[in-house]
Amino acid sequence: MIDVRVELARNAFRLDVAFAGDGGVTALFGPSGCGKTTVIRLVAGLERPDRGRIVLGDRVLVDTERGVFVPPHRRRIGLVFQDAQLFPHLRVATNLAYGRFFTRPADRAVSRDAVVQVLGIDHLLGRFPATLSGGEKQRVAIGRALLMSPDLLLMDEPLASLDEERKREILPFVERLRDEFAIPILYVSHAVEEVVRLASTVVRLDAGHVAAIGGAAEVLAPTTLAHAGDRFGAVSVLSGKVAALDPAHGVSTIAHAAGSIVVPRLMASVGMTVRVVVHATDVALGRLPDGATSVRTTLAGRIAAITSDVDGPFALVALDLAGGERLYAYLTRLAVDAMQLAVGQSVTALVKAVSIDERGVAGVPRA
Amino acid sequence: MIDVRVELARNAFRLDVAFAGDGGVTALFGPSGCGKTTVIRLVAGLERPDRGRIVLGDRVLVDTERGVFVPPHRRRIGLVFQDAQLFPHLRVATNLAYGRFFTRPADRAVSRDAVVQVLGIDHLLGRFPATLSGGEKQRVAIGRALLMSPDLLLMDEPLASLDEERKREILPFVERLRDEFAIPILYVSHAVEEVVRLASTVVRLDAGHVAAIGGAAEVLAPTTLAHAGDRFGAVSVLSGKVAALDPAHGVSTIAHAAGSIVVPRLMASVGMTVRVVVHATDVALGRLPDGATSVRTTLAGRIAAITSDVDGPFALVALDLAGGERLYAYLTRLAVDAMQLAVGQSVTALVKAVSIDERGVAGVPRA
Amino acid sequence: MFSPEEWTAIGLSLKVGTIATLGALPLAVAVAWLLARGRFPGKALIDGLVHLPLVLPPVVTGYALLILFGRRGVFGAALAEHFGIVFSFRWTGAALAAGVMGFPLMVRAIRLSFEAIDDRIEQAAATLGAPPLWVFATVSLPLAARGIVAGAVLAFAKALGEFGATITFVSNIPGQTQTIPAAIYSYTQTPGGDLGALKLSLVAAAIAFAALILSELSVRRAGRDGGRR
Amino acid sequence: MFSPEEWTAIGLSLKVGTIATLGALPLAVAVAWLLARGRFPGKALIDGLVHLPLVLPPVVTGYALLILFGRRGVFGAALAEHFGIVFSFRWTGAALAAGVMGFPLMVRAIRLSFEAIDDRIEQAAATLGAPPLWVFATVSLPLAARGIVAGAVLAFAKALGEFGATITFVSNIPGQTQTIPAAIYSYTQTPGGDLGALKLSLVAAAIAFAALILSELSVRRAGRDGGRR
Amino acid sequence: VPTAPVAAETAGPTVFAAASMKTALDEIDALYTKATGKSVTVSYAASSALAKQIEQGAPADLFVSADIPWMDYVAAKGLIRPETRVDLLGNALVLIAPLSQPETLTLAPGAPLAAKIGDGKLATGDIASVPVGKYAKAALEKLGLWAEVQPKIAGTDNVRAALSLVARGEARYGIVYATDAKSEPKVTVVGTFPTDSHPPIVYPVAITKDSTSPDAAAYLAFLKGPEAAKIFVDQGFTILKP
Ligand SMILES: Nc1ncnc2c1ncn2[C@@H]1O[C@H](COP(=O)(O)OP(=O)(O)OP(=O)(O)O)[C@@H](O)[C@H]1O
Ligand SMILES: Nc1ncnc2c1ncn2[C@@H]1O[C@H](COP(=O)(O)OP(=O)(O)OP(=O)(O)O)[C@@H](O)[C@H]1O
Ligand code: MOO
Ligand SMILES: [Mg+2]
Ligand SMILES: [Mg+2]
Repeated sequence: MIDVRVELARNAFRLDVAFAGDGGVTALFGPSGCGKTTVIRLVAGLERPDRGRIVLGDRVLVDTERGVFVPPHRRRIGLVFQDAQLFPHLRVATNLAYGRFFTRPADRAVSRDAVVQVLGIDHLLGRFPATLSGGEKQRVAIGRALLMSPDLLLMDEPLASLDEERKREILPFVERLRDEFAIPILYVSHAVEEVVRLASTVVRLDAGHVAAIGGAAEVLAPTTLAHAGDRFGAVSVLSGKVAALDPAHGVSTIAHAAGSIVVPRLMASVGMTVRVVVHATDVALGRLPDGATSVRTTLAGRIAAITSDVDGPFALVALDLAGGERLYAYLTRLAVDAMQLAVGQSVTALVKAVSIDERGVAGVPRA
Repeated sequence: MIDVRVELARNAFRLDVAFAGDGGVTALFGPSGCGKTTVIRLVAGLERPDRGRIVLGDRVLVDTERGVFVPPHRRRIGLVFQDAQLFPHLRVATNLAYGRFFTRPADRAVSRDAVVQVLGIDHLLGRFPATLSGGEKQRVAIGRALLMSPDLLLMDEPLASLDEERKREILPFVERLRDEFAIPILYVSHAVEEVVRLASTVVRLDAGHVAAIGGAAEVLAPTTLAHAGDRFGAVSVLSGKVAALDPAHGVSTIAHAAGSIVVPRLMASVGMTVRVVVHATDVALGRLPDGATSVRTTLAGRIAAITSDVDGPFALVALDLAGGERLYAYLTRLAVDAMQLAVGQSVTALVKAVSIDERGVAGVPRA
Repeated sequence: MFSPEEWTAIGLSLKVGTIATLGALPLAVAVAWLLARGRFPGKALIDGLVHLPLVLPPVVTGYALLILFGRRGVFGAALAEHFGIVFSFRWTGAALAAGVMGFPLMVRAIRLSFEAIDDRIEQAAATLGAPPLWVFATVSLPLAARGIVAGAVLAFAKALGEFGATITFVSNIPGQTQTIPAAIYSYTQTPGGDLGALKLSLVAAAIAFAALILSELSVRRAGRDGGRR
Repeated sequence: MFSPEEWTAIGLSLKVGTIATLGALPLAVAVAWLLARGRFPGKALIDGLVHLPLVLPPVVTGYALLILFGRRGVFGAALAEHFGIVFSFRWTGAALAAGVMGFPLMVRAIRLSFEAIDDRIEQAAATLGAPPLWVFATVSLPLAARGIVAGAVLAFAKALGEFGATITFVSNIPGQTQTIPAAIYSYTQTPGGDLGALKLSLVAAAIAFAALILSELSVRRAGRDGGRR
Repeated sequence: VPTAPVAAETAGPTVFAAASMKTALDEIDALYTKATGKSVTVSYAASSALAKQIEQGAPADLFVSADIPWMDYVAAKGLIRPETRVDLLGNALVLIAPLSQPETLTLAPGAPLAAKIGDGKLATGDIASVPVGKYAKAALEKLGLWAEVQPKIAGTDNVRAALSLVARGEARYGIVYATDAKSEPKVTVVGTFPTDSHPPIVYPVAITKDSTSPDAAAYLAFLKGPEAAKIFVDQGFTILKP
């Protein structure tokens, strides 16, 4: 859907990236200063690449070779800036309405009331931006970009300045944009949960280059992330079909070849295919009878690899689950030694249902 | 150390807060728009309260009754703004040096080289702020405030725009400021981990009022947070003495009356008292022999209370641990039913060592 | 208090100042925008030309206007023939002179305000689908309100004081081109005219003062946003 | 190409313009700051006073200067007696006149730039321990560089063109007070003097143009920061 | 004080007159209006400006110049009706001083003018361009005083500015027209320059080529008439007999 291949030099900084996003969310991920905002600005048309081509659907937005450069206002690409950039002379309501003006009524897919309500900004409508708090500004900026019902939405760390609760309210809304309105999104975030939940494609940038690209499962899998030292960002992505809903307990059971996964959420319908994100730090291994603990989700697998930090306390255990998916578990080296774990052993993986973040469970996005 | 009692009205918004912070880190916590930045600005002297008193150590900074108002530049209070606010006409190096000028050499506790190195900004020193990325700007702003070696440091969501790895590098440095240089800090953050790790006092604001105040353990305990719907933010704080170091495995064992806690970190010394933050979502309950799972930390306790969501999937189980501390566990209601858990039962709590965030383990700060 | 002729001069000055200011404003905004944001060869030249009425003695500007826009002038003749616009020895000419003399002041003030706008706000408008002219009208222009108002006040004040170029271009005809400063000049040429000159000077000052206060109020209204970006 | 007298006038204009601009600058900066940030009773009055030289016909300003700073003037007598500063019939008087006439233009430009500064940047400096004057010198002033340079250019250009107030205040003494515009005036009063007037006008324009280019360069240097806040 | 035309009056001629004529012409015009019911519109400015305006098609019916060269200028361009041109008035050139400094000096060759000026100034019109300055220069040259007085001259853009410099005591002496000296009570006449020491001071008047007003000739006649003459004389002008 979006195909980016650009080069840009800015003094010492050199950007040279190529990636393609599908119709869903493409996440740009990487350390501070790696070039995420620059990519976003290139796609929006606020920056011209030295060389390259950007294609959105069947529209060529930029092609330096053929001298094509569609100006920002003809791209129909919404942008949520890292720092809100509201119009200081317009009230919040007018800020929100600004883009609607240029949206043909037929394209006005996003309803103002829904946006205002989800973002919790109805009490701010009559105010000027200078009187808003940091998070309030950012929410208005999100609303402003959404309301133009763009063909592509660019979001540069949109939730960074919001509290957890607010994030948890806004995320499903972003999902709805992706799914119901089929608006593709290019999403910059440092938060693994957000990235995993939303993104079908993750692009990891490093110093202006693409370090890794692929599905969330691959790019954020521990082996690739281990060197980054962030074990909390390491996840496995399992997929399965919704097997049963338990409205009484508010949970769903996902059938997986290696066992069943209980997630704290009522899925839309039985039979639907879903992805579940499991943090490697949330997986314990055991050899024990079912029902001995409060842990509902037990998955059978075989140890495929054990990677130990040489001097750190951790070991990463990769399990091949029945059915072929791979599940990662972070343990202490102490535990690996105490349990005498070794490659080839059969073990049970335990995953607490409560540790599965709803943010990390999603219907498989249309690719 | 810092004592704040202020009232301020701004149209519909009314701020009325009173709290005192000790010599360590006092965290301001609360949803977007609740008044955190306003409190910070009041303390910095950038805003005048309608009524109130602000005392730092033995210095009265504001006393509306006696007409005292110490101007910002005489407060020696460093401020990291929510949006960096660098001097656009000065290079990064000059931005950093700006405050040093007004710091008596004797007070220059913080070394420039250490700051530059920890913040990873040495390659930026010759640049102008307009050429920095969002995260780079924020790091320079942090450095600028640190280098004035302030009597009090105000930080308004300083790490929000940084990637995880960078946060993990900067946090220990903030701790050092707190501990080695004994600089008290007023810290605004939405990140529970940061708050728990750093703060000895947590002030939770809601719509301009103090909703809760106390130690991290109390304020962030699940019962108080449950209504906020954020189970990932619910933590227990356990304290114990370092009993053993296992350099071979890179872990330490903390002796607790209810058992031993294994944390993935080598503590400074045996015998030291430490706090361990345990997320309620990371606690599983069981009745099983030691060693059956990879989980190293098992704590004995008795169920004190079970609170169920009426319609949600979760149940919160409060355990009284031997020794008197309270440990919270979030389970699914399904698990509570399946295990037939009931108040009064003795159970074993299991906590994976890898799930204990180093950010959540800290020497008890000097109060 | 004032003779009929003085009242006429006061009324004329108001008219001339207002028309000159309003008439020059759109062009000044356009030129200021070009100078603030444009990058084109000859920009320095335009900048220089804009400053010319400031640099040249007013008499010279007046002569230049006379030669260009007089009845026999290059533009004057064409304008009169094709559009029926006649400047020479009419109040319209006085307005033209005042507009030209105030133009550099207007452009500078407006340009400074344009330059102070963070262009990322304009970029935000563009990403929302607004074409450049719309961005200009709905974002750049209102954000430059302070400079536009300041420029207008400067030009209006200058129009109240402008004398040299006006009297040289359109002479000093009571009821037609005799504005307050021209009337003051007449007084200074008259024995014992000092009091009359002082009186009219005070009138000019009072009018300018009123314009100033009005402008401050209008900017303050526009600044309900807390006044900053 | 130029007569010795013309060379003298050109040199004098340069001197007068430079001194007038540099001399008025500090006061203009201070007043602009007061008007941009101050809140005090009588602010509107000061604002009005600043605009006065713009509003009054130059002849009146010149006459007022004569009354105030002439040898027998209120201030003139005191200054001459206590400090030995004499304005009347000296180039210093021409500089004073030019400075006064350019003052409102300077103040406006500088004030606009001060007003455009986000005061949170100044607050940041204050929290770093910088006392107000230091903040002003190291933050506000450099951030207003564009306006200060623009104001200086306007005032300098105005000084090059100023004629009415100067000749009324210090008359037209070759080598002392005969600046370019006074020389041009002489030409225009002589039948057939048009060519001479044109020649000197071009000189004035060229000088202003050079000043303009210099100023643009200096602002561009100060704008290495990418040009925005 | 000038009076504006009242409704009953009909529009009469438009006169472009040198600014120094204002006091006299305003009075005469009032009389003319009273006598004929026709209003007179007068534009007072520098003769140079008026001449060039006429050249550019100004709607002037009559031109009253403060000196001969500017009338010659318009005449050479065929902008006036030569047969109507007449030297209307004459004036005398006087040396003045502030009232506080009453004295007399005979303006003859060898007069100690430079010594009397001392380190002060002698104010007059700009010697290169303003008529009174040009006359002053000629007179001083004729009297042989020019070389020593020249460095002390302060030129102004019009004669009234010179007058006020003397009246305010800024300049120690001034050279102005007799009419100006007469109008300013704060100055005293120190001496009068001999008539032959400078070119004749003449105020020529003529009807313009493009004049459309039927009253132009009548007005010119009125200017030359006895009522006008009385006012001119009161102001200190001399009436030149053609
Ligand atoms: N002039 C004003 N009029 C009305 N309300 C105002 C005004 N200025 C600020 N507020 C309100 O004050 C409240 C507190 O703002 P503050 O910036 O302190 O919030 P915050 O807790 O820092 O939020 P965030 O986490 O989003 O940065 C906000 O709800 C804001 O809307
Ligand atoms: N003019 C310039 N000269 C040199 N380097 C520049 C210039 N402008 C930007 N850069 C560099 O380009 C890099 C990419 O910036 P960008 O804003 O895209 O980073 P980012 O990935 O969005 O970072 P963050 O997460 O901190 O916002 C940064 O390292 C920045 O320092
Ligand atoms: O530029 Mo002037 O000296 O105000 O007419
Ligand atoms: Mg960025
Ligand atoms: Mg805030």
